[in-house]
Order: sequence, then structure tokens, then C-alpha cells
Amino acid sequence: MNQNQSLNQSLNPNLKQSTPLHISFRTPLEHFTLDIDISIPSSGITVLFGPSGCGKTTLLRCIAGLHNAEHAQLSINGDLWERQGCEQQGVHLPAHQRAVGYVFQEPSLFPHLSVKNNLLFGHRRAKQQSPLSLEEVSQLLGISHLLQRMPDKLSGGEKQRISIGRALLSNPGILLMDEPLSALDYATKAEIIPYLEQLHERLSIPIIYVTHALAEVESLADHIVLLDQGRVTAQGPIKEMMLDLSAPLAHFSNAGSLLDAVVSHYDAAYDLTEFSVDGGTVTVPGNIGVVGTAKRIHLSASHISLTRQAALDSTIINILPVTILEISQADTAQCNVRLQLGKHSQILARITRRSKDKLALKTGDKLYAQIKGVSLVKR
Amino acid sequence: MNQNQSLNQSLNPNLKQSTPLHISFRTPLEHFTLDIDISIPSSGITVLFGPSGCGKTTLLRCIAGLHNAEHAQLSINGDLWERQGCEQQGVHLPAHQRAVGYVFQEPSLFPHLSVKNNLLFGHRRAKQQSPLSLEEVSQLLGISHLLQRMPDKLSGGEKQRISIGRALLSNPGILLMDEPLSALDYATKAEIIPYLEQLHERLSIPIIYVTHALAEVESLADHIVLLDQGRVTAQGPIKEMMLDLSAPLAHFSNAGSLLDAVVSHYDAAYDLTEFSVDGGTVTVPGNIGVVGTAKRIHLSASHISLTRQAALDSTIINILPVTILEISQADTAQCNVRLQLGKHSQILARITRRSKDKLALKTGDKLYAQIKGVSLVKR
Amino acid sequence: SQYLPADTARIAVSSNFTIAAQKLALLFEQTSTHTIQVSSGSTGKLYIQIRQGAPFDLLLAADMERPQRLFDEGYANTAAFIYATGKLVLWSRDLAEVSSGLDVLKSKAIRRLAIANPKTAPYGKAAQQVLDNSISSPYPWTLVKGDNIAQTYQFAASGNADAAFVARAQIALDQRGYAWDVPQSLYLPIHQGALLLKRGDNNPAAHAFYRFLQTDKAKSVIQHYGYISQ
Amino acid sequence: MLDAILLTLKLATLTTLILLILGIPLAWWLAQSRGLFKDMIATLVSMPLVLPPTVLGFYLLIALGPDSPLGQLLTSIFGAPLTFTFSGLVIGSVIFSLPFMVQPLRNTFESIGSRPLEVAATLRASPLDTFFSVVLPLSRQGLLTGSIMTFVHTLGEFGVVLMIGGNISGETKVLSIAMYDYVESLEWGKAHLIAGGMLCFSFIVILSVTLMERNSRKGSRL
Amino acid sequence: MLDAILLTLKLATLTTLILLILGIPLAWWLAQSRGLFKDMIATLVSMPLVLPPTVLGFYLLIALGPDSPLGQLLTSIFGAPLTFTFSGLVIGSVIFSLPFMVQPLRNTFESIGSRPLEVAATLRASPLDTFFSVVLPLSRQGLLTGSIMTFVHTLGEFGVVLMIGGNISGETKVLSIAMYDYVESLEWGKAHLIAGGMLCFSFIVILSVTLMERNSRKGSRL
Ligand SMILES: Nc1ncnc2c1ncn2[C@@H]1O[C@H](COP(=O)(O)OP(=O)(O)OP(=O)(O)O)[C@@H](O)[C@H]1O
Ligand SMILES: Nc1ncnc2c1ncn2[C@@H]1O[C@H](COP(=O)(O)OP(=O)(O)OP(=O)(O)O)[C@@H](O)[C@H]1O
Ligand SMILES: [Mg+2]
Ligand SMILES: [Mg+2]
Repeated sequence: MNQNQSLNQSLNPNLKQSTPLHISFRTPLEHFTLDIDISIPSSGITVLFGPSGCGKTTLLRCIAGLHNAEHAQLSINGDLWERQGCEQQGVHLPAHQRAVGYVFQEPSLFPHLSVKNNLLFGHRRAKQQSPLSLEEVSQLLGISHLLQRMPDKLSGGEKQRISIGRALLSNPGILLMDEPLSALDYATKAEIIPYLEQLHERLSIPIIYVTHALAEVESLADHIVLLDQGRVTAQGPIKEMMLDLSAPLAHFSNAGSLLDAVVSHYDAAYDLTEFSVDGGTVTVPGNIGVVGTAKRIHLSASHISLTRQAALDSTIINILPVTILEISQADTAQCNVRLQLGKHSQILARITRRSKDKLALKTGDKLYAQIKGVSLVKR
Repeated sequence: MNQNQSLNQSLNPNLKQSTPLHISFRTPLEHFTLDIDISIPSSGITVLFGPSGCGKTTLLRCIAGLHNAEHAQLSINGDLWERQGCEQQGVHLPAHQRAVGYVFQEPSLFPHLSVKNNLLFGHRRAKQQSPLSLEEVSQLLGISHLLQRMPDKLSGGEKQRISIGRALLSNPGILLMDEPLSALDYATKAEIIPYLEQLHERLSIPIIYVTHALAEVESLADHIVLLDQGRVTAQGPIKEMMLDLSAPLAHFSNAGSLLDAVVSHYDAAYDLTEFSVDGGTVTVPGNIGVVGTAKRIHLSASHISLTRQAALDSTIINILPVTILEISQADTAQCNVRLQLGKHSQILARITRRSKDKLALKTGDKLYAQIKGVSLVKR
Repeated sequence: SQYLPADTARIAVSSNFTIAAQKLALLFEQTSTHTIQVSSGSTGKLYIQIRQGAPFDLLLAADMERPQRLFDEGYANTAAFIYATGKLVLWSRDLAEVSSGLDVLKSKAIRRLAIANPKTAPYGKAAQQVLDNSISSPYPWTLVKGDNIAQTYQFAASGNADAAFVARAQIALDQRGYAWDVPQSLYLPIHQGALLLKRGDNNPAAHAFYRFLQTDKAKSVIQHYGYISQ
Repeated sequence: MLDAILLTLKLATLTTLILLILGIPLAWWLAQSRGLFKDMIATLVSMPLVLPPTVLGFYLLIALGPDSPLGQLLTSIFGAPLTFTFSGLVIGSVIFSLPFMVQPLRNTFESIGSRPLEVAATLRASPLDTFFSVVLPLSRQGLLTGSIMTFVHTLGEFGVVLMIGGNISGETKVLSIAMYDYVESLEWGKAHLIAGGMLCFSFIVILSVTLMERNSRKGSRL
Repeated sequence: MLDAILLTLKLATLTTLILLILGIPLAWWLAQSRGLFKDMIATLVSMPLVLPPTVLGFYLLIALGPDSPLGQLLTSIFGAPLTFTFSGLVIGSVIFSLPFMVQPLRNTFESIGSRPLEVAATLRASPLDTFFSVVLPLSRQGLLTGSIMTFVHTLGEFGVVLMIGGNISGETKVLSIAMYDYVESLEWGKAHLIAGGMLCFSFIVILSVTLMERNSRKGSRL
């Protein structure tokens, strides 16, 4: 049946794009068994998130064909890459025939090749010409001045950026990135993240991304998979997952929500961009893009305060009318409040239990959300 | 003169503690020259902060005696470790005679030793018995279950924690840590950071700490050194540096300030701890400590809003009266506002230029600071 | 290729006779159109090689035993003839006493005596016979054995052995040291056999050289090199 | 004498080349995940060293000779027996020098570890491609050591060569045999000359190769 | 015969041990940062292989003999000349097998790289301590290869041994000489026996050592 499917898809390239990736592995590790069975969208960035040693790297290795699992089923972009341990005939595409781009957790440059030849190693071997060029990628990763160096004379962050570039240039069908930005400074990250965002659209390939940095989760993720001790504890589209008060994300100390927004005005005098969001406007510093540009905005839950009346003489510039949809305990001291914004949007606020009682907040109350801490993230 | 000094100090061990570390190196790198000449306090945590490839690792290597600089002068805890390239007689303490604990940027466990023997490698060779025990350290780093494993079967984060443990157990006189927490998840970091904080007090040794994570800077740093292209661009005590509107830190998007606070009350019903700070009280979720405990609080500048009147029906629980000391442009759209709090404290707020003009804020104005986003950091 | 024009013969020569054989080949070539190629080796090796098809036409062995065996085994059509008989000498680089005979072997002057390996070298066998006939063991010196007669000479010539039983041929051209000719009565004669191999039967050059060996001219050369040749 | 020099160089070069061709795949196979069978083969590779060269030559002579099935087979293939020919010498030298090539190569291959291979695979390099573009360049030191040891050993070897070659000038009489002959026939002056020449020559060749390898490595780092 | 077997084992074991003691520091020194001088020494280490064993033996015989200053010195130290003694054999074997030990060790040492040494230094291990607690354990494969090659080569070597040993029963007559003698004197049955025995013995010894090393390595991973 699965073979039929992949047959169909190779006949119809459009269909191929929309087939979800099916990832299912079972393999024993030292202290527990990695046991994963998920389907993730075939486009966009899926973030793998979980504590140290929970099996993230092992999962990526399974997908890349570097770790042999006892039970496995893996279809990527409609092609069956692996099937082990079930009744049907085993399939195991060797690693070098899988079109993955893998950024390893530990820097893994070839010591005998210059930076340039490292970058071009996969590029030269790609089945189809990569739409990215060496110049573009090295420009963007800030490594143009390193091209002639040997890897042993590079700093940690330089090595990491070259690994990223090498994977990108190999024209992969799926990108596996294991904490690719961990050794980079804030400014470099801030340059690379938007590039990664664009990338998966330009190349229209799925990206599986491991990170410990919630900031990266929020700005990059379309889909999130939470792992613990080798098992999936929750997964889903990031927007929904962040708003699901029973899911783990809402309990993190830096919970938040994402909002779709369209640039509606640019105030050149103050260098402020105004977005229209469902149910109001949000103003953000800087010139973000021409009017009409669609963006995604991240609102940190603990930086949203709720008031019964809109304060007027405050430096808070973003004040939106909201309605309480749900209140739920976040920890012993604090509550998460899910709020309706406009017709179809929802945002999350984190307040102390005491404030909740003091203001006697309950479902259905109409309030104003004062928002500090807006950050732009995507699109 | 320097020799006199170190002579004096060896006679007077108390004096030794308070001699600042003198670190001065000049060595050519590929694209620029590392040229550093700083004095840092002999206790507390000094954070080295700077973009990828600016020379942080090289500086640590110089201090550890792993990189030979052309010009060098290094006195640690009152002992002269190195003197090169000046008129006086050269001194170069070999690396193994320098009591450093070095956590390398890349995991560097001995592949032939079990985790336990890796941890004990330096412990066994320490001149004096380390005050830390294997049990304590491995407990705290969450690696007790790994002791019998070989390093090739560990995850990236596990390796990193073991490297930290190994350096701690070697009973160092100075701890050099190169992005020690980069591969760790939020929860693990949150457990280790307070431990590192305690540590430098218990062991009373200086720690030089490289990181790209501002959260780590804020929670750990006593002193900060900013590097760029091999040169020091700014340095000083973290509290002052954060408030110095002309220094680079105040221009980062996540600028903030630190406040000393003492636990004054615990509200068991709502699980809230009240701190008294200079000029008011600040309430924080959770049970932080017994009344009287001194702590350090971090206030993120962009999460402080300023109002002319205190809003009463808001979920914001921390509202403090403040006076504007200084307003300065942070970027084209935003201002940093330095505020006087109580008699001796200062905090930083970040507002849009438009709000500043709308509220006609100027130096001397008395306002209320509404604070969301209080985080506890230290002590 | 290993097939030579018919007027070239390859002769396999026992190591101890190499120099003499080369001289003989030179003389032979002056008086004929044929060419001779000399390959040397220990007789034991040559025997094995011939059995394994080595392209030799003629064998000049160090003993009679192995040519005889080759003949018996059908590697030759005619039996071997004695082209030379070796003479054993007791030789020392530094000790003049050896010139006066075997008595020196009973004195303290000799700490190490070298002979060739009796198992593999005919001169060794002869030297062993001399010792067996004239001195009772245990010997007052250490007996060291060279792999062949050349090594034995090297032991003594380098001063590592005080004296050695070597071949007259080895000292014939070099007047260094002190030598004593061991009486023929003390050992069985060291007859060296020449064998025309089957391969050489069809080779005019081999035949010609085989005949040349029996000429007086050849015999005088052989004697010149320290062998007895009738 | 020029004959012998050329023959020696030809033999040493050919042996080294053939051993590179044979030894590289063998060593690579041995360096991959181990098992009892592989350990046994690896042990067998060292066996040529156990026997004295002459004895090994003796057995090779018999094995390649007209009485053995192998010898008969080879004779029917090559039209003539391989014993007492240059080809026979090459076979003998290859067998005898096998461990000199295989052991260092195997160690170097093992020291590369699996990471570079994994990285290459994720960059779409087939195992063969990986071998040539990653494994061999990372094994330069081992290749150098193996080649030098093989070359030098072939220069100096004479036991095997004497036995299966038969000391035929222009065909199988190499320098080591010539040197041996001179020592045996007490022409020490000539022996000294050859020994000195060979030592100087090898010293210069090996040193040059070492320096060239070092320079080219440095060059590739620029 | 038992004499010869014991003597052979004693010689091979002693040579291997001595070469471990001499070769390890030499290889380590060579593996450290390179220079022309080191490359020259490294090249010299290979030189014993260039000369045919008998010729090398011949020169050793002269060098250790009573005419040479070295020989006189050694004689005055040991009370008697070393030629034709077991000690002489050991010296010869050590010189001749030097490259077998040093080359693999040097390669392994080089493949360790500087990182483990740096880590050890920051953990207060002196260079010597680092050498024993880090370098040697990480070089097990090279030590094994070097020891096996040396051991095996000493078993099979007879050219040098014959020359400086003088084939004295119980003192310098080792198995390889015995084997050679049997081949030369056409007692092939006995030669086969010794050759077979030596091959089997070495095969078993090497295989066991290899397996033991593998197991102990696995063991230390538990
Ligand atoms: N061995 C070396 N020789 C010469 N230059 C080097 C060497 N190692 C690194 N460099 C260069 O020196 C500069 C500083 O390197 P360093 O490793 O100290 O940076 P870093 O501040 O630690 O960066 P990162 O945050 O990326 O680790 C970089 O430009 C790097 O390319
Ligand atoms: N080769 C291996 N064989 C067996 N177990 C392993 C191996 N490598 C890692 N493990 C164990 O498997 C578990 C998962 O490892 P993995 O590397 O996948 O973790 P991770 O989620 O990537 O963690 P980190 O964030 O620390 O990198 C860990 O407990 C680790 O100790
Ligand atoms: Mg990992
Ligand atoms: Mg660094």
C-alpha cells in the first residue's frame, strides 16, 4: 500500500509536497528506548524540543540513516526511505542516497579540506543543482573571509556556521539541524534566523530543527515535537501548542503566543511600524517592511498585563481589547489566561493568582491587554 | 616591582585574595591581533562577551598556558604566571602547573576513560583536596546515572555537563568556562546556574565565563568584559555597565538592570514572595527564601512601562515610584530611560521615542514604573 | 626472457667457487664466441632451484653428494665429474702460532674457533672431521659456525674469531694472516662436482664450457685459486 | 651493475605500487567493524614475517614450481613458469612485504573514526567516493609509512628473492643479492660501495618524500 | 631443539620488550612537532631495512668486533666481546627491528592530536603523567601492532642473527637458523615441521593477543 502511494506521488509532483512526513522509530538506548511515531507536515520547520539526553540527536541520526533502528518506518516527501521490523519486506535506503542536509551537533568539518572545499563537498555531489550559491550562503553566514582557511584555525562559532552552509549547499530534500546556532552570538543568530525562515520557503523543504533556545522555537517553529525519555509528550502546530493550556509549553516560564499581523503603516518620524492584527493594531519599533507584508508576532505571556480600563498616560503603546476565554493554573503562584482577540485570534497572558483574585477575573470578562515585549518573528 | 608585589602577597595570604587578576596578552591571529590588557576582580564571575571569532577562546587558552602569546603578563591570585616580551626576564608557568579548571568549548572527554574516571582525572591530581565531592557534583549536574558509561555513548549535553564536573572537581584556583551551558536545555541550565553562582563563593575562586546567552550574563556576571576583533570595547562591574547608557550593553535589545533585594514577606496563600528594594517592594511568584535573604533581581528594560499615575485595576503587581535621571536614544525608534529608584538604586526602562514625546518625558519627572518580567538572579 | 640465444650458457656456481668461475668464464669467452652467465648460491639452494626448474645449464657444486642426487633423480644425463678438490686450512689473522699446526687449538690463545656449518657446508663437514680426529671435546674454546665458508672466513677476518678452518681458495689471493694447510689425511677429500644438466645438453655453449673445464688451462686457473685439480 | 640497480628500483617500485593497490582495500576491509574472522585474516597478514626469508622463498618456490597445482595453473596462464623470472620476484616480494603495507594502513584507517564517513554520507558521497575523497586524504601519513617500509624492505630483502629468482643477472639479480655475493666472495670494497650507495639513495629518497608530503600538506592548509 | 625453541622465544620477547622501552620515547619524540632534523632521524630509523640482513649482520659484526672502538668499549664494559653471544643477538635484533616498532607507534601518537594533551595539562597532569595516563592508553592499537610486528619479525629473522650469533647451540642457535639449516641440508621434513610449528604458534599467539586486547578494551567500556 505504501509503495502504491509513493508510486502515485512520483507521478504527481504536486501531491508530493503535501504528503506529511511519517517518522516512526524504535531503538533501545542505554537507559530507555527511543520510541517515536509521528507525522509532521512536509513543509515548514518542525522543532524538536526536550531535555538533554532525551533522544533528539538519535532521532535525527535515524532519519539520516546513520543509526539502525529495530523498528522503523520513514517516508519523506512521499518516498519510502526505511521500513524495518514489520511484516512487509525491509527497506533501508543507505545514508548517502537520502537527500538530507545534516548539521551535526558537534562541529564536523573535514580537517583535510579548506573551508571552501568543505562548503562545496555536498554541493558538487548534489543530484540537482542547488538553487543556492556559495557566494550567497557564505555572505549570509558571514564566512566569506574564511573560505581559504583550514578548519583547524577557526573559532567554534565559525565552524558551526560553515557546517550550516555546507548542509544548505548540498541541496537537501530535508534539512536536519542539531542545535545549529548554539555557539553563535546574539547578533549573528539574529542574522541567520531570518535567513533560515526564508530558506524553507525558497527551497520548499521541510526542516527538522533541534534547539534548547525557546527564542529559536518561537521565531522558527511551525510545528513542535516535545520529547522526553525517548517518547513524544506533545506535538502539533506551534500556534495551537502555545495556546493549549494543558500542554507543556504553556507551563514554561517563558510561555507566549503568536499572532498573524500585516504591516499597515510606517511612521517614519518615530521609526515605528504599525501592524493590523485581528482585533486592533500593534506597533513595533523599526521599519519592518512595506505596507501589506504579512508577519508573525510573538507575545510573551508574562509581559502582558490585563486592566479593566485602558491606561492613557502610559508608555505602553500596545493596548488591545480582549475577552477571557480560559483561566488555568500555570504553577502554584501564577495563572495562564487565554484571551480572545478580535474574531479569530487568541493570545496568552500570565498573571499571578493574587491579581486574578484581586481583579476577580473570570471567563467572559472583557479587559484590556497591555503589551510590552512584542517581538517579530516570522514571514 | 611586580615581583615585590607577589612577594608581599605570598607573605600575606589575606592580601592575596584581593589582588586583582592582571591579564595582558598580545598575539596575532589570522585576521587581527588579540590585544588585551585588563585587570579583573579576584573574586566573582567575569563574563567574556563578544561576537563569534572575536578571540574569547584564544584569550582563555592564553590564560591556561595553551597558547603562547608574544607579549604576555599574567598574574592570577597574586602569583606571576607569565611574563613575555617585556624587558624583564621571561616567565612562563607550564600549563599543568597553572591551577586552572578549563571547560573547553568543544566536548573533550578522554575517550578511553569512563565518565567516572574522566570526572576524577583532575580530582586525583589536585594539589589540595577539593572541597567538592564526586557525589555532590554529579548529583547537581544530573550525571550520577552516567558514571559507568564510556564517553562515546553520551549525548552532547551529557558530555558538556561531564566536562563541567571534571573542571570543578580538579580544585582549580581559577575557573575558565567556554560556553559551558550552550548545549543544555532550559531546565538543566536553571539547575546548574544557581550552583555555579554558589560555587564561586564556596570555593572563593574567580571564574572567567564565555557566553553568548544574555540570560547567563545577567544571572551570573559580577563583572563583564566586552570583546570585539581582539580588543576590549568595554568592561566593568555588571550593575554599572548595564546602567551606563553609553556602553554597548544598554543598546542590546534585551538591556535591563539589576537590583539588590531582601526577602521581606512570604504570602503562603498565593505563593508570592515580597522583596523590599530601595524605594519600594517587589513581588515575585514562588517561595524564594526565608525573610531576610538577600537576592539580586533582574529587570528587563523593555518590560518596564512608565505611567504618570499608578494604575490600580491592573494585573501588574509591581509598581514603583521613580524619577527620570537620563534619557538617551537606544536605536532609531527607542529610548533608554535611566530611573532613580528610592535613594541609591537605579533601573533602566526602554520606551519608544513616540511614547517619550507623547508623555513629554524629561529628566526630573516623577513617574510610576510598572514592572512585568521580574526575574530573580543571584545570591 | 629466460630463453637465451643458444650460444649463452648459465652456470650455477657454489658460492665458494664464484670468483674462480668468473675468471674461468672470462678466459673461456676470450677463446670462443659463447657467453657464460654465472649465478652463485649455496649448493643446497642451487639443488632446490634446479629441482624446481631453474634455467641452469651446468652446476658447479661444492660437494659430490648433491650433483650425484640430481643425476640419480634424472636432472642430468651424465654423471658429475670432479672439477676441483678443496683444501682445508687453519687460518688466523693475528696468531702466528697457527702456522705450526693443530697444537694451537689446545692452547689458551684461542677463545673462539670458527668453522663452517658441518650440516650444510662441505668445508664445515671436513673441519668437523679434523676436530673429531685430533681434539677431544669439551673444547677449551667456543665453536662458532658460519653459514658457509665465506661467513666463517669473515668471522676470523673481522677478529671476532681467533682462528677458523677455511678454504685454501679464500686465502689464495690474499696473503694476510697466518695459515696452516691441514693434512689431507685428517679429513675426507672435499670433492666438488660439475654436472651438465639436461637443459645444457642441447646448449653448445654449455657443452663447450663443460669441456673447457677439463682443459689444462682451466685446471691451472683452478689450482691458482687454491684448489687441487688433476 | 647498472642492470642490478635498475632491476632493484623496478622491483621496489612495482612491489610498492602493487601492494598499495592490494593493501589499501584489504586494510580498509580489516579496519571496518571487527570480528573473529577479520582478526584471523589480520593475523594471517603478519605470517610472512614469521618464516625466515629463505624458508619462505623455499615454500614459494615449491608453490610456484612445476610440481604444484598453483604453479601449473600459473604456467598455463602465463605460458611459462614464474619461478626464476622477474614476475616471480614481484610475487615473492609482494607476499613478503604484505604486512609492511597493511598494518600501518589498517591503523590509520581505524584512527579516522566513523564521524567523517557519516558526514560524507549525509553529503551524498557514496562509500567509494567517501573512500577516495575523505579516507585516503586523511590517511596520508599511513600511506606514506606503508609505502616507505615496503619500498625499503624490498630494497634490502634478498632471502626470498634469491630463492625464487635464482640470481640471474639482468632478470633476477638485484642489488641486495649483488651485495650479498660480494660479501660472500670477500670482495668487501665493492660491498661497501653498494651498501653506502643504497643507504644514501634510500635516505635521500625517503627524506624527500617525507618533506614533500609535509609541504603539500602545509600547502593545502593555505 | 627445545634449546632452540626457548632461545627463540627468549630472543623475540626480549627484543620486543627492549624495543618497547626504546621505541616508545623515540616515537613520541618524533611525533611531536616536526622539523628537518626530526625527519632525518625518522628516516634513519628505517635504514636498517635497506641493507640485506646478512650484510647488516656483517657490518654489525665489524662494529661490535674487537677492531672497532665501539666493540672495544662494549668489551670493556661487559668483560667479553658481545659477538657470538646472546646479548649480541639481542642488540642485532633490536637494531634490525627498530623500524617495526617505531613507525606504527609514531603514527598512532600523531593521530592522537593535541587536544587530549591540552585537556590533561589543564587537569594538572605533568607531561610524563599525561604520557602514561592518556597517550599510551590511547595508543593501544599502535603498541599492539608494533609489538606483534617486532615479535614476529624477530622469530623469522636469521640473517643478522646468523652473522653475529655464530650458530652456537643453546646460545645463539635460534629456530630460524635451524629451519634454514634443514632446508639447506635437504632435510625438508624437519624444516616443514619447524615451519608449521612456528606458523601455528605465532598465529595462535597473535590472535590471542589481538582478542585479549579487544576484550579488555570492551571491558573498560562497561
Ligand atoms: N589556531 C589558530 N590560529 C590562528 N587563528 C586562529 C586559530 N584559531 C582561531 N583563530 C582565529 O582567531 C580568531 C579568534 O578565535 P577564537 O576561537 O578565539 O574566537 P571566539 O571568540 O572564541 O569565537 P567563538 O565564539 O566563535 O568561539 C578567529 O577569527 C579565528 O578564525
Ligand atoms: N551510541 C550510543 N549508544 C547508546 N546510547 C546512547 C548512544 N549515544 C547516546 N546514547 C544515550 O541515548 C540517550 C539519547 O541521546 P541523544 O544524543 O539522542 O540525546 P539528545 O536528546 O540529543 O541530548 P542533548 O540535548 O544532550 O544532545 C542519552 O541518554 C544518551 O546517553
Ligand atoms: Mg544531541
Ligand atoms: Mg570560542
